[in-house]
Amino acid sequence: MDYYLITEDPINLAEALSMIDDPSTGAQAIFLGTVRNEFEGRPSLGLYYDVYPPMAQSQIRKIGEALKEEFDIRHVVIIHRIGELPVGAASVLVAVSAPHREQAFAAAKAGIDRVKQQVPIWKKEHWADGSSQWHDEPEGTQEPR
Amino acid sequence: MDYYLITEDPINLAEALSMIDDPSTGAQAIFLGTVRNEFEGRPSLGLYYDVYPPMAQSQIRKIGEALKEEFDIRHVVIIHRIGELPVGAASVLVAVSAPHREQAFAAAKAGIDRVKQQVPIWKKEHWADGSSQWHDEPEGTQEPR
Amino acid sequence: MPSEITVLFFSFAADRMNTREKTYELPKELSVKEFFQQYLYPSLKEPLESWLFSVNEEWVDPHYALKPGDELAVVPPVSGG
Amino acid sequence: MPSEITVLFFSFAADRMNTREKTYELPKELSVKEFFQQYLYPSLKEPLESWLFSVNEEWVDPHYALKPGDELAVVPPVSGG
Repeated sequence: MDYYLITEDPINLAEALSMIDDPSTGAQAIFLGTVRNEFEGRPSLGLYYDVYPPMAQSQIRKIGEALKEEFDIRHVVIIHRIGELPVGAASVLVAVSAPHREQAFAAAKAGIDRVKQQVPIWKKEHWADGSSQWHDEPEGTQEPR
Repeated sequence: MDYYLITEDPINLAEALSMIDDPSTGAQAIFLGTVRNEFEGRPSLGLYYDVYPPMAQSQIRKIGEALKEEFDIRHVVIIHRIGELPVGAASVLVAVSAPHREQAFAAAKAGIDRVKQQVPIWKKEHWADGSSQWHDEPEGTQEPR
Repeated sequence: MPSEITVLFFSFAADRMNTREKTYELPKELSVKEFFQQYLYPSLKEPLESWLFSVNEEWVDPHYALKPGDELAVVPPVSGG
Repeated sequence: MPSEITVLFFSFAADRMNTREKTYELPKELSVKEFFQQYLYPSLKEPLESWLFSVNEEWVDPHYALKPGDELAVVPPVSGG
Protein backbone atom coordinates (compact mmCIF):
# COMPACT_ATOMS: atom_id res chain seq x y z
CA MET A 1 0.00 0.00 0.00
CA ASP A 2 0.99 3.65 -0.29
CA TYR A 3 1.24 5.80 2.78
CA TYR A 4 1.92 9.50 3.34
CA LEU A 5 2.29 11.09 6.74
CA ILE A 6 3.39 14.33 8.38
CA THR A 7 3.80 13.57 12.06
CA GLU A 8 5.35 14.62 15.35
CA ASP A 9 5.89 10.98 16.29
CA PRO A 10 9.05 8.95 15.70
CA ILE A 11 9.29 7.35 12.25
CA ASN A 12 8.62 3.62 12.37
CA LEU A 13 10.79 2.02 9.71
CA ALA A 14 9.56 -1.54 10.24
CA GLU A 15 5.98 -0.42 9.77
CA ALA A 16 6.90 1.48 6.61
CA LEU A 17 8.61 -1.61 5.20
CA SER A 18 5.57 -3.76 5.87
CA MET A 19 3.50 -1.26 3.89
CA ILE A 20 5.63 -1.52 0.75
CA ASP A 21 5.90 -5.30 1.08
CA ASP A 22 4.68 -7.12 -2.03
CA PRO A 23 5.51 -10.63 -3.32
CA SER A 24 5.98 -9.25 -6.83
CA THR A 25 8.75 -6.85 -5.81
CA GLY A 26 12.38 -7.88 -5.46
CA ALA A 27 13.82 -4.47 -4.70
CA GLN A 28 13.17 -2.11 -1.83
CA ALA A 29 15.06 1.20 -1.80
CA ILE A 30 14.85 3.26 1.34
CA PHE A 31 16.14 6.70 2.19
CA LEU A 32 16.25 7.73 5.81
CA GLY A 33 17.23 11.28 6.65
CA THR A 34 18.54 12.01 10.13
CA VAL A 35 19.48 15.13 12.07
CA ARG A 36 23.22 15.81 11.88
CA ASN A 37 25.49 17.18 14.59
CA GLU A 38 26.82 19.90 12.29
CA PHE A 39 25.89 21.95 9.25
CA GLU A 40 28.56 23.33 6.94
CA GLY A 41 31.11 22.65 9.63
CA ARG A 42 29.29 24.38 12.47
CA PRO A 43 28.30 22.21 15.47
CA SER A 44 24.58 21.76 16.02
CA LEU A 45 22.38 20.33 18.76
CA GLY A 46 19.34 19.62 16.61
CA LEU A 47 16.60 21.01 14.41
CA TYR A 48 13.13 22.42 14.78
CA TYR A 49 10.87 21.59 11.80
CA ASP A 50 8.02 23.98 11.11
CA VAL A 51 5.28 22.85 8.74
CA TYR A 52 2.13 23.96 6.96
CA PRO A 53 0.31 20.71 7.72
CA PRO A 54 -2.47 20.40 5.11
CA MET A 55 -0.27 21.58 2.24
CA ALA A 56 2.62 19.37 3.34
CA GLN A 57 0.34 16.37 3.58
CA SER A 58 -1.17 16.90 0.14
CA GLN A 59 2.26 17.66 -1.33
CA ILE A 60 3.89 14.40 -0.21
CA ARG A 61 0.89 12.53 -1.60
CA LYS A 62 1.29 14.28 -4.94
CA ILE A 63 4.99 13.45 -4.97
CA GLY A 64 4.26 9.78 -4.30
CA GLU A 65 1.58 9.59 -6.98
CA ALA A 66 3.91 11.20 -9.52
CA LEU A 67 6.66 8.69 -8.66
CA LYS A 68 4.28 5.82 -9.33
CA GLU A 69 3.46 7.27 -12.74
CA GLU A 70 7.08 7.96 -13.70
CA PHE A 71 8.82 4.85 -12.40
CA ASP A 72 8.09 1.14 -12.51
CA ILE A 73 7.46 0.86 -8.78
CA ARG A 74 4.66 -0.79 -6.83
CA HIS A 75 4.38 1.05 -3.50
CA VAL A 76 5.58 4.29 -1.93
CA VAL A 77 5.78 5.45 1.67
CA ILE A 78 6.76 9.04 2.49
CA ILE A 79 6.88 10.16 6.12
CA HIS A 80 8.20 13.48 7.41
CA ARG A 81 8.56 14.11 11.10
CA ILE A 82 8.21 17.68 12.35
CA GLY A 83 8.73 19.55 15.63
CA GLU A 84 11.86 19.50 17.78
CA LEU A 85 14.32 16.77 16.75
CA PRO A 86 17.64 16.02 18.45
CA VAL A 87 20.80 14.95 16.62
CA GLY A 88 20.42 11.41 15.31
CA ALA A 89 16.62 11.44 15.09
CA ALA A 90 15.07 10.37 11.79
CA SER A 91 13.32 13.30 10.14
CA VAL A 92 12.26 11.88 6.80
CA LEU A 93 11.69 8.50 5.18
CA VAL A 94 11.13 7.64 1.53
CA ALA A 95 10.62 3.92 0.85
CA VAL A 96 9.66 2.31 -2.44
CA SER A 97 9.28 -1.25 -3.65
CA ALA A 98 9.77 -2.28 -7.26
CA PRO A 99 10.31 -5.41 -9.32
CA HIS A 100 13.89 -4.30 -10.11
CA ARG A 101 16.53 -2.29 -8.31
CA GLU A 102 17.28 0.37 -10.92
CA GLN A 103 13.76 1.74 -10.79
CA ALA A 104 13.61 1.42 -7.00
CA PHE A 105 16.77 3.51 -6.58
CA ALA A 106 15.74 6.09 -9.18
CA ALA A 107 12.31 6.57 -7.59
CA ALA A 108 13.63 6.82 -4.03
CA LYS A 109 16.23 9.37 -5.12
CA ALA A 110 13.67 11.46 -7.02
CA GLY A 111 11.32 11.17 -4.05
CA ILE A 112 13.68 12.62 -1.46
CA ASP A 113 14.87 15.31 -3.90
CA ARG A 114 11.29 16.46 -4.41
CA VAL A 115 10.42 16.30 -0.73
CA LYS A 116 13.28 18.67 -0.05
CA GLN A 117 12.24 21.02 -2.86
CA GLN A 118 8.45 20.97 -2.79
CA VAL A 119 7.05 20.33 0.66
CA PRO A 120 6.24 23.33 2.90
CA ILE A 121 8.51 22.38 5.76
CA TRP A 122 11.21 24.61 7.20
CA LYS A 123 14.01 23.81 9.55
CA LYS A 124 15.65 25.91 12.19
CA GLU A 125 19.12 24.92 13.31
CA HIS A 126 19.87 25.00 17.03
CA TRP A 127 23.58 25.77 16.98
CA ALA A 128 25.78 24.42 19.73
CA ASP A 129 26.69 28.00 20.72
CA GLY A 130 23.08 28.60 21.81
CA SER A 131 21.86 30.62 18.84
CA SER A 132 19.24 29.44 16.36
CA GLN A 133 18.81 30.06 12.65
CA TRP A 134 16.24 29.21 9.99
CA HIS A 135 17.66 27.45 6.95
CA ASP A 136 17.17 29.24 3.66
CA GLU A 137 16.32 32.55 5.23
CA PRO A 138 17.56 35.23 2.83
CA GLU A 139 19.99 37.40 4.76
CA GLY A 140 19.18 35.25 7.77
CA THR A 141 19.92 36.75 11.13
CA GLN A 142 21.00 34.73 14.12
CA GLU A 143 19.14 35.29 17.30
CA PRO A 144 19.65 33.75 20.72
CA ARG A 145 17.38 30.81 21.26
CA MET B 1 30.63 0.54 12.38
CA ASP B 2 31.00 -1.62 9.28
CA TYR B 3 29.57 -5.09 9.22
CA TYR B 4 29.68 -7.93 6.71
CA LEU B 5 27.80 -11.19 7.09
CA ILE B 6 26.83 -14.28 5.14
CA THR B 7 24.16 -16.03 7.17
CA GLU B 8 21.30 -18.51 7.15
CA ASP B 9 19.39 -16.37 9.65
CA PRO B 10 16.79 -13.72 8.81
CA ILE B 11 18.22 -10.28 8.05
CA ASN B 12 17.70 -7.87 10.94
CA LEU B 13 17.19 -4.43 9.40
CA ALA B 14 16.89 -2.55 12.69
CA GLU B 15 20.21 -3.96 13.85
CA ALA B 16 21.85 -3.02 10.54
CA LEU B 17 20.57 0.53 10.87
CA SER B 18 21.94 0.85 14.38
CA MET B 19 25.33 -0.18 13.02
CA ILE B 20 25.49 2.60 10.41
CA ASP B 21 24.10 5.15 12.87
CA ASP B 22 26.39 8.16 13.28
CA PRO B 23 25.63 11.71 14.46
CA SER B 24 27.68 13.13 11.59
CA THR B 25 25.57 11.45 8.89
CA GLY B 26 22.32 12.90 7.60
CA ALA B 27 21.65 10.34 4.90
CA GLN B 28 21.08 6.61 5.14
CA ALA B 29 20.47 4.73 1.88
CA ILE B 30 19.32 1.15 2.19
CA PHE B 31 18.72 -1.52 -0.40
CA LEU B 32 16.77 -4.59 0.62
CA GLY B 33 16.43 -7.42 -1.88
CA THR B 34 13.56 -9.86 -1.43
CA VAL B 35 12.52 -13.11 -3.08
CA ARG B 36 9.93 -12.51 -5.82
CA ASN B 37 6.96 -14.66 -6.73
CA GLU B 38 7.99 -14.77 -10.38
CA PHE B 39 11.03 -14.55 -12.64
CA GLU B 40 10.68 -13.34 -16.22
CA GLY B 41 6.96 -13.92 -15.98
CA ARG B 42 7.13 -17.49 -14.65
CA PRO B 43 5.58 -18.11 -11.21
CA SER B 44 8.00 -19.11 -8.46
CA LEU B 45 7.72 -20.42 -4.91
CA GLY B 46 11.14 -19.30 -3.71
CA LEU B 47 14.87 -19.59 -4.07
CA TYR B 48 17.69 -21.71 -2.76
CA TYR B 49 20.95 -19.78 -2.33
CA ASP B 50 24.17 -21.77 -2.53
CA VAL B 51 27.38 -20.14 -1.33
CA TYR B 52 31.13 -20.58 -1.06
CA PRO B 53 31.23 -19.21 2.49
CA PRO B 54 34.81 -18.00 3.06
CA MET B 55 35.13 -16.43 -0.39
CA ALA B 56 31.69 -14.81 -0.13
CA GLN B 57 32.51 -13.40 3.28
CA SER B 58 35.84 -11.95 2.15
CA GLN B 59 34.28 -10.66 -1.06
CA ILE B 60 31.53 -8.62 0.64
CA ARG B 61 34.14 -7.14 2.95
CA LYS B 62 36.25 -6.13 -0.04
CA ILE B 63 33.23 -4.56 -1.69
CA GLY B 64 32.42 -2.56 1.45
CA GLU B 65 36.00 -1.39 1.86
CA ALA B 66 36.12 -0.28 -1.78
CA LEU B 67 32.86 1.66 -1.35
CA LYS B 68 34.34 3.53 1.59
CA GLU B 69 37.34 4.51 -0.51
CA GLU B 70 35.32 5.55 -3.55
CA PHE B 71 32.42 7.39 -1.93
CA ASP B 72 32.09 9.93 0.87
CA ILE B 73 30.31 7.54 3.23
CA ARG B 74 30.89 6.75 6.88
CA HIS B 75 29.62 3.20 7.44
CA VAL B 76 28.61 0.16 5.39
CA VAL B 77 26.64 -2.96 6.24
CA ILE B 78 26.34 -5.81 3.73
CA ILE B 79 24.40 -8.94 4.68
CA HIS B 80 23.50 -11.83 2.38
CA ARG B 81 21.20 -14.55 3.55
CA ILE B 82 21.65 -18.01 2.05
CA GLY B 83 19.82 -21.35 2.11
CA GLU B 84 16.12 -21.91 1.32
CA LEU B 85 14.15 -18.65 1.15
CA PRO B 86 10.42 -18.36 0.51
CA VAL B 87 8.79 -15.60 -1.54
CA GLY B 88 8.94 -12.30 0.35
CA ALA B 89 11.98 -13.15 2.46
CA ALA B 90 14.84 -10.64 2.47
CA SER B 91 17.92 -12.14 0.80
CA VAL B 92 20.32 -9.21 0.72
CA LEU B 93 20.83 -5.89 2.49
CA VAL B 94 23.18 -3.06 1.61
CA ALA B 95 23.01 -0.09 3.99
CA VAL B 96 25.26 2.95 4.03
CA SER B 97 25.34 6.19 5.98
CA ALA B 98 26.82 9.41 4.63
CA PRO B 99 26.82 13.11 5.35
CA HIS B 100 24.82 13.74 2.15
CA ARG B 101 22.25 11.82 0.16
CA GLU B 102 23.89 11.81 -3.28
CA GLN B 103 26.87 9.84 -2.03
CA ALA B 104 24.66 7.57 0.08
CA PHE B 105 22.54 6.61 -2.93
CA ALA B 106 25.52 6.19 -5.26
CA ALA B 107 27.34 3.94 -2.78
CA ALA B 108 24.31 1.78 -2.01
CA LYS B 109 23.61 1.33 -5.71
CA ALA B 110 27.23 0.42 -6.48
CA GLY B 111 27.21 -1.91 -3.47
CA ILE B 112 24.28 -4.03 -4.55
CA ASP B 113 25.49 -4.06 -8.17
CA ARG B 114 28.83 -5.47 -7.06
CA VAL B 115 27.30 -7.97 -4.67
CA LYS B 116 25.31 -9.38 -7.57
CA GLN B 117 28.38 -9.52 -9.84
CA GLN B 118 31.22 -10.46 -7.56
CA VAL B 119 30.11 -12.63 -4.64
CA PRO B 120 30.20 -16.43 -5.04
CA ILE B 121 26.52 -17.02 -4.36
CA TRP B 122 24.19 -18.87 -6.71
CA LYS B 123 20.45 -19.11 -6.70
CA LYS B 124 18.16 -21.89 -7.77
CA GLU B 125 14.60 -21.00 -8.61
CA HIS B 126 11.86 -23.30 -7.33
CA TRP B 127 9.24 -22.87 -10.02
CA ALA B 128 5.58 -23.11 -9.11
CA ASP B 129 5.25 -26.10 -11.47
CA GLY B 130 7.53 -28.16 -9.21
CA SER B 131 10.74 -27.99 -11.24
CA SER B 132 13.89 -26.21 -10.13
CA GLN B 133 16.56 -24.36 -12.09
CA TRP B 134 19.87 -22.70 -11.32
CA HIS B 135 20.13 -19.10 -12.47
CA ASP B 136 22.91 -18.37 -14.94
CA GLU B 137 23.48 -21.99 -15.82
CA PRO B 138 24.61 -22.06 -19.45
CA GLU B 139 22.17 -24.27 -21.34
CA GLY B 140 20.48 -24.85 -18.00
CA THR B 141 18.35 -27.95 -17.74
CA GLN B 142 15.26 -28.19 -15.62
CA GLU B 143 14.96 -31.08 -13.30
CA PRO B 144 12.17 -32.06 -10.94
CA ARG B 145 12.80 -30.88 -7.42
CA MET C 1 -16.16 46.30 -1.17
CA PRO C 2 -14.28 45.59 2.09
CA SER C 3 -13.32 42.03 2.87
CA GLU C 4 -11.60 40.12 5.62
CA ILE C 5 -8.91 37.55 4.93
CA THR C 6 -6.79 35.33 7.15
CA VAL C 7 -3.04 35.17 6.51
CA LEU C 8 -0.75 32.37 7.69
CA PHE C 9 2.97 32.82 8.32
CA PHE C 10 5.66 30.19 8.78
CA SER C 11 9.33 29.84 9.63
CA PHE C 12 11.25 33.13 9.66
CA ALA C 13 8.21 34.97 8.27
CA ALA C 14 6.25 34.05 11.39
CA ASP C 15 9.17 35.24 13.53
CA ARG C 16 9.30 38.59 11.77
CA MET C 17 5.54 39.11 11.83
CA ASN C 18 5.45 37.97 15.46
CA THR C 19 2.50 35.75 14.66
CA ARG C 20 1.56 32.63 12.71
CA GLU C 21 -1.91 33.87 11.80
CA LYS C 22 -3.39 37.32 11.37
CA THR C 23 -6.65 38.74 10.04
CA TYR C 24 -6.59 41.66 7.64
CA GLU C 25 -9.48 43.97 6.62
CA LEU C 26 -9.04 44.84 2.96
CA PRO C 27 -10.86 48.04 1.87
CA LYS C 28 -11.10 46.82 -1.71
CA GLU C 29 -10.31 43.78 -3.83
CA LEU C 30 -6.58 43.17 -4.02
CA SER C 31 -4.40 40.64 -5.77
CA VAL C 32 -1.97 38.60 -3.71
CA LYS C 33 0.80 40.74 -5.18
CA GLU C 34 -0.90 44.00 -4.21
CA PHE C 35 -1.66 42.69 -0.73
CA PHE C 36 1.94 41.62 -0.25
CA GLN C 37 3.29 44.97 -1.37
CA GLN C 38 0.86 47.08 0.64
CA TYR C 39 0.57 45.05 3.84
CA LEU C 40 3.57 42.78 4.25
CA TYR C 41 6.44 44.71 2.78
CA PRO C 42 8.81 45.74 4.33
CA SER C 43 8.27 43.45 7.33
CA LEU C 44 8.85 40.72 4.75
CA LYS C 45 11.52 42.52 2.80
CA GLU C 46 12.43 39.81 0.29
CA PRO C 47 11.06 40.37 -3.22
CA LEU C 48 7.77 38.80 -4.22
CA GLU C 49 9.57 36.13 -6.22
CA SER C 50 11.09 34.74 -3.03
CA TRP C 51 7.71 33.55 -1.82
CA LEU C 52 5.10 31.01 -2.73
CA PHE C 53 1.46 31.64 -1.98
CA SER C 54 -1.48 29.37 -1.42
CA VAL C 55 -5.12 30.26 -0.93
CA ASN C 56 -7.39 27.82 0.85
CA GLU C 57 -4.64 25.20 0.57
CA GLU C 58 -4.16 25.46 -3.19
CA TRP C 59 -1.12 27.10 -4.78
CA VAL C 60 -1.96 30.40 -6.50
CA ASP C 61 0.03 32.85 -8.55
CA PRO C 62 0.48 36.44 -7.33
CA HIS C 63 -2.23 37.74 -9.66
CA TYR C 64 -4.91 35.80 -7.80
CA ALA C 65 -7.67 38.19 -6.62
CA LEU C 66 -8.29 37.73 -2.91
CA LYS C 67 -11.91 37.09 -1.90
CA PRO C 68 -13.67 37.55 1.43
CA GLY C 69 -12.90 34.67 3.76
CA ASP C 70 -9.80 33.52 1.88
CA GLU C 71 -7.00 31.92 3.86
CA LEU C 72 -3.73 33.08 2.34
CA ALA C 73 -0.51 31.30 3.25
CA VAL C 74 2.79 33.11 2.75
CA VAL C 75 5.27 30.34 2.11
CA PRO C 76 9.03 30.94 2.44
CA PRO C 77 11.58 28.88 0.52
CA VAL C 78 11.24 25.35 1.86
CA SER C 79 14.05 23.49 3.64
CA GLY C 80 12.60 20.15 4.67
CA GLY C 81 14.28 16.77 4.71
CA MET D 1 55.72 -36.03 -8.68
CA PRO D 2 52.19 -37.18 -7.78
CA SER D 3 50.06 -34.90 -5.65
CA GLU D 4 46.60 -34.87 -4.08
CA ILE D 5 44.28 -31.88 -4.35
CA THR D 6 40.78 -31.17 -3.09
CA VAL D 7 38.27 -29.68 -5.51
CA LEU D 8 35.08 -27.84 -4.46
CA PHE D 9 31.98 -27.61 -6.65
CA PHE D 10 28.96 -25.32 -6.30
CA SER D 11 25.58 -24.69 -7.83
CA PHE D 12 24.92 -26.57 -11.07
CA ALA D 13 28.51 -27.77 -11.16
CA ALA D 14 27.93 -29.62 -7.89
CA ASP D 15 24.76 -31.12 -9.34
CA ARG D 16 26.57 -32.35 -12.43
CA MET D 17 29.53 -33.72 -10.53
CA ASN D 18 27.17 -35.29 -7.98
CA THR D 19 29.36 -33.93 -5.20
CA ARG D 20 30.41 -30.67 -3.57
CA GLU D 21 33.92 -31.87 -2.76
CA LYS D 22 36.20 -34.44 -4.35
CA THR D 23 39.84 -35.47 -3.98
CA TYR D 24 41.99 -35.99 -7.07
CA GLU D 25 45.37 -37.73 -7.35
CA LEU D 26 47.46 -35.90 -9.93
CA PRO D 27 50.32 -37.95 -11.45
CA LYS D 28 52.28 -34.78 -12.25
CA GLU D 29 52.15 -31.04 -11.79
CA LEU D 30 49.23 -29.53 -13.70
CA SER D 31 47.95 -26.01 -14.19
CA VAL D 32 44.33 -25.27 -13.30
CA LYS D 33 43.61 -25.16 -17.02
CA GLU D 34 45.19 -28.57 -17.65
CA PHE D 35 43.41 -30.07 -14.68
CA PHE D 36 40.08 -28.68 -15.89
CA GLN D 37 40.55 -30.03 -19.40
CA GLN D 38 41.79 -33.46 -18.33
CA TYR D 39 39.61 -34.14 -15.30
CA LEU D 40 36.47 -32.01 -15.39
CA TYR D 41 35.64 -31.70 -19.06
CA PRO D 42 33.15 -32.83 -20.38
CA SER D 43 31.20 -33.25 -17.12
CA LEU D 44 31.59 -29.47 -16.94
CA LYS D 45 31.18 -28.83 -20.62
CA GLU D 46 31.26 -25.02 -20.63
CA PRO D 47 34.52 -23.51 -21.88
CA LEU D 48 37.22 -22.59 -19.42
CA GLU D 49 36.33 -18.89 -19.73
CA SER D 50 32.91 -19.57 -18.16
CA TRP D 51 34.51 -20.36 -14.81
CA LEU D 52 36.38 -18.63 -12.07
CA PHE D 53 38.90 -20.50 -9.97
CA SER D 54 40.24 -20.00 -6.51
CA VAL D 55 42.96 -21.88 -4.70
CA ASN D 56 43.02 -21.86 -0.91
CA GLU D 57 40.41 -19.08 -0.97
CA GLU D 58 42.32 -16.72 -3.24
CA TRP D 59 41.35 -16.10 -6.87
CA VAL D 60 43.86 -17.57 -9.33
CA ASP D 61 44.18 -17.50 -13.10
CA PRO D 62 44.04 -20.75 -15.10
CA HIS D 63 47.82 -20.87 -15.46
CA TYR D 64 48.28 -21.36 -11.73
CA ALA D 65 50.31 -24.53 -11.09
CA LEU D 66 48.48 -26.78 -8.63
CA LYS D 67 50.48 -27.90 -5.61
CA PRO D 68 50.01 -30.84 -3.24
CA GLY D 69 47.27 -30.09 -0.71
CA ASP D 70 45.72 -27.24 -2.70
CA GLU D 71 42.00 -26.65 -2.34
CA LEU D 72 40.71 -25.66 -5.77
CA ALA D 73 37.22 -24.13 -6.07
CA VAL D 74 35.46 -24.26 -9.41
CA VAL D 75 33.22 -21.21 -9.40
CA PRO D 76 30.31 -20.90 -11.85
CA PRO D 77 28.94 -17.50 -12.93
CA VAL D 78 27.48 -15.93 -9.78
CA SER D 79 23.82 -15.02 -9.39
CA GLY D 80 23.44 -13.66 -5.88
CA GLY D 81 21.25 -10.85 -4.67
